[in-house]
Amino acid sequence: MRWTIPEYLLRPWRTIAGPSRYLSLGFLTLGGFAAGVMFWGGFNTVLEATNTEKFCTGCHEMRDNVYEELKTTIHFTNRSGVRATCPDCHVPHNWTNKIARKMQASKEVWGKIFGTIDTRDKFVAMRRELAEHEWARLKANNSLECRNCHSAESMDITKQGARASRIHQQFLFTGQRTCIDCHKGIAHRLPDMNGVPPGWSEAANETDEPVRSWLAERPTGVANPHASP
Amino acid sequence: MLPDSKPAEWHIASILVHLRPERRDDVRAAVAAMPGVEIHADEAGKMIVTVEAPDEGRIADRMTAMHLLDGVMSAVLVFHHVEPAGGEAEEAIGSTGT
Amino acid sequence: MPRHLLIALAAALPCLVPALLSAQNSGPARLDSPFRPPVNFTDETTAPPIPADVTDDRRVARNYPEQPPVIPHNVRDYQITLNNNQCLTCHSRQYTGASQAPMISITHYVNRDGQTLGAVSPRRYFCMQCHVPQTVAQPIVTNTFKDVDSMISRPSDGGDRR
Amino acid sequence: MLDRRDFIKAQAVAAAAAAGGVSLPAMAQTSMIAGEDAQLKWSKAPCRFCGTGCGVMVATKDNRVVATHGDMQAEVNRGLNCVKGYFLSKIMYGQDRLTQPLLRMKDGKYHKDGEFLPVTWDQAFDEMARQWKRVLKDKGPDAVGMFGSGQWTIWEGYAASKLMRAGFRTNNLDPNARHCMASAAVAFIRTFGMDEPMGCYDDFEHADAFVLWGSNMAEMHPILWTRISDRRLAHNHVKIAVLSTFEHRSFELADIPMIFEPGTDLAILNFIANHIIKTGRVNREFVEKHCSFRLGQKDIGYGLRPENVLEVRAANAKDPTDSKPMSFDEFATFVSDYTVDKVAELSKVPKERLLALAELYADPKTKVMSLWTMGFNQHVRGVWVNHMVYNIHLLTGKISEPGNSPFSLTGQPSACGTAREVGTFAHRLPADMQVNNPVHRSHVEEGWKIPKGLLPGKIGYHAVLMDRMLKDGKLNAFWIMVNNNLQAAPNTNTETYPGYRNPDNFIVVSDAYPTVTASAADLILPAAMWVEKEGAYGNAERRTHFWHQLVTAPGEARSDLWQLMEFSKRFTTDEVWPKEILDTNPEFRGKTLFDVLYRNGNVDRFPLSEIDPEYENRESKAFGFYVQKGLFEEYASFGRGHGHDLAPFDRYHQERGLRWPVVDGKETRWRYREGYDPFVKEGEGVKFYGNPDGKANVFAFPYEPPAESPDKDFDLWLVTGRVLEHWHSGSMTMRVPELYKAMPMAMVFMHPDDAKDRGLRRGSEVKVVSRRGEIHTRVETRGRNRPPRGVVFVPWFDSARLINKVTLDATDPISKQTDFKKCAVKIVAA
Repeated sequence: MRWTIPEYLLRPWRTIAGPSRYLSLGFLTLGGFAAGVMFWGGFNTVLEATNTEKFCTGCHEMRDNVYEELKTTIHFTNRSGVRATCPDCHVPHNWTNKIARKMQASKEVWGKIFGTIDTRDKFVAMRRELAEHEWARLKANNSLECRNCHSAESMDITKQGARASRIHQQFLFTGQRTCIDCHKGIAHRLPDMNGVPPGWSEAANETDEPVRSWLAERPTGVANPHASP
Repeated sequence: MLPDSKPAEWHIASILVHLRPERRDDVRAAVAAMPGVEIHADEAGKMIVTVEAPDEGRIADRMTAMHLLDGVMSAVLVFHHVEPAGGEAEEAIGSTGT
Repeated sequence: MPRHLLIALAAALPCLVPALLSAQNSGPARLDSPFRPPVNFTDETTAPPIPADVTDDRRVARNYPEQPPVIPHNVRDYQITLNNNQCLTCHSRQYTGASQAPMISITHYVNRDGQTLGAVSPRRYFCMQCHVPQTVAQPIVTNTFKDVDSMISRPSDGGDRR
Repeated sequence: MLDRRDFIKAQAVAAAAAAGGVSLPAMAQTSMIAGEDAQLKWSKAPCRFCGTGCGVMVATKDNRVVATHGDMQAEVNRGLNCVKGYFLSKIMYGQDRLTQPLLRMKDGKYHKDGEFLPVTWDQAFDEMARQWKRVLKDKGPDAVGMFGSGQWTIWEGYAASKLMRAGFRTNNLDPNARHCMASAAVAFIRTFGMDEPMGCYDDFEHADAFVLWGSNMAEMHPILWTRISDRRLAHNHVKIAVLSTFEHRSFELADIPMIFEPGTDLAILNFIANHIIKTGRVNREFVEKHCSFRLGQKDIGYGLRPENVLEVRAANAKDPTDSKPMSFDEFATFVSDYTVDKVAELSKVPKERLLALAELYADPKTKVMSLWTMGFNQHVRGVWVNHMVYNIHLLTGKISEPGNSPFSLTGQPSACGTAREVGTFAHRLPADMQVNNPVHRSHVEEGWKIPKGLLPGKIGYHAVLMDRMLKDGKLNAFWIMVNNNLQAAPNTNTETYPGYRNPDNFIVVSDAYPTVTASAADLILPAAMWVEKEGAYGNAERRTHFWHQLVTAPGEARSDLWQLMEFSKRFTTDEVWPKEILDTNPEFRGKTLFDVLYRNGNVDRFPLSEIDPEYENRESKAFGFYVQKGLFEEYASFGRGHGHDLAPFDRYHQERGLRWPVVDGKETRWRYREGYDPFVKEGEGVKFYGNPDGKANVFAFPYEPPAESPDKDFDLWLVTGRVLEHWHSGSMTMRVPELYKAMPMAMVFMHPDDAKDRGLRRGSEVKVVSRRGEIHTRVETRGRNRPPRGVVFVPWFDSARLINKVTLDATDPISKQTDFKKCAVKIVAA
């Protein structure tokens, strides 16, 4: 079938696409620039506005689930009062990644509109999938959002616990592992961790083969529609 | 697993073996022949043995072996204690909590 | 002081309550719960700060082999739930190689029926029912418990409380 | 000096021998090189703490306890203990054990405002008897009283009951179990005609679903929680529902977690009944054959002082127990108001979770165990809410069979064994008999070999009423044993403490340690504890278990049993019994209470030679006969043949406890069902034989609000309770360094947003203030308990932060048990 474009769409398009007949080049250049600035400013304002914790927790799915869980953790309450907000960890600071993440986030907005996680039970049932997205993202970018604050170079290992210090030297500084490998669940409750080995284990490297879990027979509660096969 | 990064350890466990009294002599002989195993008491179908070994795996192996002996109904682990092999340790490693 | 009281005091001297002894030495005698400041029952006093957690990772000697060891590190935000057991990610047999954490005893692999399982018995799943972290708070009342080691290395005196 | 490894090996062998009940041959012992020096004596005992009733093995050497561990042969715990149980070895060794009677004195004489000075037992009892006689003479038996405990051994509670009721002729005897499970006990009797659960702990291995009604078993009944987690984690189909007014550790295992608005459990239970009926899942046959329906009295008040406006306003505060028969259809109409929408709105529990919960009960294929403790019992409608959970089990016939089990847990080691079975309540006699029933009294008089008509029929003061009567000067001689009531009772600054220091009153406290209650007393008697005496406890599953005296108590400390019996020698019948009774029974004249109560031919029946020669027994040596055996056998005679059958005394020293009724040597696991219970005859199927018609009662009750709710001045709910590491008021566990260091102080657990709104944060010093009192403490926003907004939790173990100054003395009007879970407070910066 051949595409036909209706006339009411074509007419304005022709006006925009055709060369200017009445306006000066200077006006067009400057005006275009100003319009661009305004557009970009508006775009960025919206972008920044959506990049705050206030926006994230504006809908109850975030406020009552993940944000509520964050409140008691070290990333919210700690000695120095420096705390992480939602976008610090979940929105890439680099522009292209940020836009890509926003596109992905619109899926969560979609989720809200269509009620995928509009109750606690539905959210809990989706938790493994949602967590896996974040783990995969952080694994792929080498835990970039962690490292925006926690730089390996700036770590004073003498101030760390003996075990943490050893594991950081063995795994982190050598690049064998990245932050998220070991620090899953640091700011929220964990989903069913069946088949997810701790970062320091050998099995963490063998991605295809789920490790034997601590129990021969593993429970699958309502909280776990995603137990590995 | 990292190869042999653990310090050498000394494990001791005591096991309560329930056995058929009529098979007592065979069971006794088989258990006594296991390395690191010592029989301490034996009455009315119950035998108390200790197992000493450098790791918990070998203790589990001995228990399994005892389980599989003809005439043994059960071999139950009662006590397990670990400490570094280097003599007087200030503190043991494993937990028991029978 | 009446004579019978002196006799009673003399007889009781070795085991007199410390609160009372100190009272004998300094002014009016009260017998307060040692955990309370010496104020009237109806009064309340300021609360001390929440003590910090012990995080030195140094093993604490046990009182007897059957005592569960206390936890010498921080367990803040540790999740032990239907979904996950954070303690076992270091202390279970398969991970101690890398974590270098003390392995849980194989008694923990025995189920209620005495059968040894291939993994931790589910009845032992909630670690902190037996193993508890410690704060730096200093005990207010001394405990005079003696462990067996200290009792067998000296001649038996038939107990010290009779 | 022994080689360390040989020593450890010796311990390993001894542990296995103890677990297997194997006696080690002398040769085996010497072959271990260990030698005599390392020999420990291992003996069995029940744990000293909660109502679970775990078995422990206790090692002694040189008259000291040197180690403890879980008893592998104990059916309850099979080798496990919780952290408190593992530290039992240390509870007797706090340096400040009381070792001398201490009397408040001035100028060498007793004085209410004197200083505590050590006295001899003779001096102590002389003064105490003088005070008792003064009060009895001036005011009569109503003015003396005793407050005991579910931590008394069976024979101590029994000896106390005899002394108070038959000796001093008063029923002013109540246990602290009143604060603990009076609501459960009353509801058992009203529903089934007999106290205590029909099921047992074996239900844990049979159920498909567990519903925790307000109970935090992960912390309060850890060993039973191991049995639930075992079942849940090893069986995928098993579901756990946890209901509470705040999130706690038991939620870690919850499939269906539910936080509800305080007090709305009543509505949730009626909704479940409605759901069962509406979806046609009533077990019609069971209901027709085995249930009667009754409409209960509503608007019954809140057990406050009668002049309180809430009592004046309540229509039926004077007659809260009344009920009338109704039909099943009327019951169905009654609960039909409780729809899922209405109850979700009231309780704030999401609809889908309410429905999931209701389905656990409604689905005939799901075997369900309901579990509760203080959340239900410490409730101004505690009896109602207990009834309501029986309702849903009875409507579905899910009762008295493996896995289908409404199960009331207990908090004290012998809440069942002593407080309930022996009958140390103000209204009870042994074996579920009641003081206001003349037939029951006469039966007891015969058993005790005392004159007819001696026992008083008037119900005595219950716990909270005792405190009010002490304050009002109507109760003047008061003896408190094995409990710390000044820390445990509600509204202590206003209603409890004033009674202790009332100049008209003489207060005696028997305890092992200087508690706040002891500090407020006039005479302190040093008590022997746990394995310093021969004892018996009864746990929550009807299991009676015994232990021997394993070590001697320090200094002059003596058991409560010795104290009660020795004190009874100070009174003659002529001093305390009415003239008319002695005129008609002259053979009792001139005898001491000791003679008529304990040398009555029953209690003194067994000679010292029957005591196991392996073990010491101080009380028996002191009195010249096997006291514990005599008391137990006399007591057991009341229940035998009536469904409360206990085994012969000596057997309990051999067993790891037995669940009554013990008939033909066999214990009973499930009562009221043919095939399990010897009292149900062939062909009867199920029979609730405690009631004359053999039927259980289903009661209809509405939702009614709590006595006090948050308002603009006091804007938060206060819930109090326990923590894992400390047991009750902490007098034992706070003296164990490891437990102290694990949880050294009581904090106020609150939601981080509630803290933020008040300008507070974790660690802020605050005052928890109610209309009655206040305490200082620190804010905890990220601890193990996570209250929702609007709710705070404060544990009561800490004697430096006495939260019961803040709580309200509202009780269930039927059971008289205090509601420690619901009152209004505000939190302000200190």
